[in-house]
Amino acid sequence: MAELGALSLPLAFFLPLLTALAAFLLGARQAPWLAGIGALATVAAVADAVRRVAAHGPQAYHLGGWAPPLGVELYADGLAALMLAMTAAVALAVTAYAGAYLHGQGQAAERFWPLWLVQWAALNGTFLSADLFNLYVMLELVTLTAVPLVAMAGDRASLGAAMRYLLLALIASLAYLLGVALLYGGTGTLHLREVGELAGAGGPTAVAAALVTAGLLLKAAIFPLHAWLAPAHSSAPAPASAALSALVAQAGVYLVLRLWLWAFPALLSPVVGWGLGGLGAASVLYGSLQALRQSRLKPVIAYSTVAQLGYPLLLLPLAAVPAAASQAWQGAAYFIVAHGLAKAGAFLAAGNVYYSLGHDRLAGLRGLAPELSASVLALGLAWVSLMGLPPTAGFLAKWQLLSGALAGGQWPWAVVVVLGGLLAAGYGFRVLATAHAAAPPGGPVGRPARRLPWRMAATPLLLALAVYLLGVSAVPALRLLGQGAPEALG
Amino acid sequence: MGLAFDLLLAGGLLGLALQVVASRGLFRSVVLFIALGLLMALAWARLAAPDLALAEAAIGAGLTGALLLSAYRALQPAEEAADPGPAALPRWGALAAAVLSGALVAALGWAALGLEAPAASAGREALARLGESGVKSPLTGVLLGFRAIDTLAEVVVLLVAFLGARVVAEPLQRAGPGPSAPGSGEPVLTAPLLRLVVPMGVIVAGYLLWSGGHQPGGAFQAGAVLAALGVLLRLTGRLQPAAATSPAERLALVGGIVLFSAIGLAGAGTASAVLAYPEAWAYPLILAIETGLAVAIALPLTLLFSGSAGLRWRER
Amino acid sequence: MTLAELLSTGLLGLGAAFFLTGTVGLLRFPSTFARLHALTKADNLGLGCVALGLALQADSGWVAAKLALVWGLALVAATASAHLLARCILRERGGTRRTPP
Amino acid sequence: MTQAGLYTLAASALAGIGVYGLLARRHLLRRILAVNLLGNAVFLLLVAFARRQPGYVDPVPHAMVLTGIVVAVSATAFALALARRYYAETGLDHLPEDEG
Repeated sequence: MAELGALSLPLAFFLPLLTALAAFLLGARQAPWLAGIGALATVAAVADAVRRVAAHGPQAYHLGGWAPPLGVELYADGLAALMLAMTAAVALAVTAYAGAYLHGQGQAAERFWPLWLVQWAALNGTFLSADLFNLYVMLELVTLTAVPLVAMAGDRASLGAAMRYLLLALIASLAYLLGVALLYGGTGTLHLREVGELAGAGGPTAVAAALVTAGLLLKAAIFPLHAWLAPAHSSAPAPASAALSALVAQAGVYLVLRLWLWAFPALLSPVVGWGLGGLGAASVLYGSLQALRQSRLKPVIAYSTVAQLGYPLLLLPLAAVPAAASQAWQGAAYFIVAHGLAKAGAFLAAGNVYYSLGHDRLAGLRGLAPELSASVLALGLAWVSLMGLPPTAGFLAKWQLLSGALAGGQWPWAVVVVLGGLLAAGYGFRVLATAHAAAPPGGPVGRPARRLPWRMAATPLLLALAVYLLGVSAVPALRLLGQGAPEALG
Repeated sequence: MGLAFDLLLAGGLLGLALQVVASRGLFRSVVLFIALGLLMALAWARLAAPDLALAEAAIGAGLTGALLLSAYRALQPAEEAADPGPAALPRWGALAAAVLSGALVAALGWAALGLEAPAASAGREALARLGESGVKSPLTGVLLGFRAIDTLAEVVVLLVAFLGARVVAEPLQRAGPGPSAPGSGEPVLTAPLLRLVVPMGVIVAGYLLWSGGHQPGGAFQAGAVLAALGVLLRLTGRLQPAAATSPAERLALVGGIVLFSAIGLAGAGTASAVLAYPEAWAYPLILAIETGLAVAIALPLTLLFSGSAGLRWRER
Repeated sequence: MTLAELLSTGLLGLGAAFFLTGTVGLLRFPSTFARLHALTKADNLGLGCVALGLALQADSGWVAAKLALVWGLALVAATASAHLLARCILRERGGTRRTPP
Repeated sequence: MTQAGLYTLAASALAGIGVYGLLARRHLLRRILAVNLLGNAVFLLLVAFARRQPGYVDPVPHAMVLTGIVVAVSATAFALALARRYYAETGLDHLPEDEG
């Protein structure tokens, strides 16, 4: 009965999976309460896992009782626990929101639930798995659940976006797998940390790392591999958009950090670090500039995702600088959490706008604020965090990144962080100013045509509030992050 | 002599691959790709991987080929197309693509050949501890014992592909291989052939399933054979596309995964961990899981080929 | 070399020759029917020779029986597919006027 | 050159051909074919790695390939379904950015 204690790790994968299977078996009519129960059970398992990591340090679970390299290990350290918790919060919101959003859309609802719940299971698997090949299977599972969600609307734009996304994601998975094949060929193991110990810094390892990283950067939509993201994320139904931006794309960034810090630390020379950081910086600037040029709300938010996915990569050039490492590490990890919550809130609020008006053209949003006060408030609150203003989690994350960059003497990253924040303010205020503008004479163009169910109004607001809570009280989360952090970063 | 054959085979693989990419006609490319799959199976048999050769011939060449051909037909314009088709790549573009892929070949070949085989590996440990897994075939031991989670997740991938295909499904009359040509009766040989092949296929699938415990075979190969039968029955009109998934089909689609998960989770109580089997029961449990998996592999593949939510039987 | 080995080698060589002939026919013959003719006849005979040649080398009767089964199944498959192909071509030529059996 | 080495090189070349097909051809079916070529290259590499040492076949890469084959056929089947629907809605057999 060894290791029964950490049972919540496998349960974080199995519970949403079994809920998905039950939802498929029973059909849509039974699914709402079923999904709700499954979601709560999963949250309970995640809460237990987080509690264990916080109290006892990193938790490992050997599936089948087979220790690596023979078997697959689930491993929760502070970073993984933080990701699981953020995912649980976003997933709970998405589940609650989708129940109302899809109400009355028989077939769409029937198809949404199994896909979404499997996606949650696969995301938890991605954050927990310490096995490179198992990660490949989990990533494919995430991709094959994400693409149908993008295609759900079934129109020209969404089908094209889904097709492009699928082809690129499949190529990305194969590039990753090719790298993994090389790593196994060289080390005889697929276990993440054993690869880190055995792979060394030779040429073949560098080729493998390049392939793996290229695949993951494509999945994370990092510049210049970003073009697929905005059309895909803005075509999906709102709850799916929230999950795609807050969770699916961020899983790619998470894996880039996980692999470079745990599996290829020997390869992380200043040149490589600056290269990856440079790509992140380019994403921040390019995504922000594109967001400024959009004429619809959901594409603005989607391009802001491209921008925000770039920040965590700034950790890589700073990780090897002792004076900067610890702060940059906290900043990058906290950034993923802050962005996930804020972005999910923003997309769900945008979903409310779309639900009420039937469109999301910026020009048509004048005078919207009084009509959809809760949603516009949620959008505004979430945006404060995306800009990086206090007292939000986004501010804290950027502050840590900024201080790390300055302490490490690498001021260009500091410039990028500040500039990215200013640009976010630019594209954010463009939206909010329109919504708060006086309605044009002859009645508000943006008069809501459809009443919003209370659950849809409340969920984005709750997500936005969570970002403030994490901004005001950061100590528990940062202490959690310290569990099992690499020595150089702790 | 042996190496000369391998050289010929490898050359054939690359020649076919080049033709698949460069050939003008799309139909030609598809057919050559199927041929490539068969050569690949031969190469894997040469490399002491008969299980994989079996799976590749059945799934990689056979089922993928059937899916490709039916999609090829669906993508043929009914009459003269208004669509000009994709633009040809400009010469500098083709050159850049060639340089990039050439660089990949060089880097990959150099890295892969430069790797020393490690003295200790997961595979050696798997062989050494095979006895603990409850089966005698190393591959089955890895797939259902040591790395069972991969196998479980992979069957979920197949289910998810089916669910995703439902989201983008076409109307029933266009779905799958499409309607047969008007005014054609059934060929005289079809009925006797099916009477011979279907029972034989079921027997072969059962044999593969059972033999997986100690020699090449197992749930994947058995599932592939059953799926091939499904494709055959769909093409000959015995199985007709249906607009809804029946409760029995739903149960068959998820049953294998539920059984696998249930036995896996029960392992936390009855054995040492999740996805561990109690020692005395390992072999029968693995056989039960494999039976469920064979169905969970065959049915979604058949449905994906059929392009429909469900299937119903029609007597001829 | 025993008689069985000699016979086996001869049969394998003969089978390979049949395959070669069939393939040359496939590549060189002008019409689909002719190609079909070359392929099915020559290859089935070729496979038969190869199967028989290998059966002579087999360790047990089981293996020989399995080889015979392989040949039988390949024959059935070749018959059915050749018929379907020929039928398809006939129909294409004759339009939908009359469907051959 | 050993047998495994030969197939290792063949796998590398096959991967290059697949990537060239992805970059140079734009028809959706051709792109899906190219993805499958790339997949086959990865599988061949793994099978060759499994056979590098004399008298020993590594079952772990074999398990990876078997899993990979099923994942590949799933992804291909879904991709083809999506391509068919895209064609039915738009009449295009390629993505709009590859327009002639």
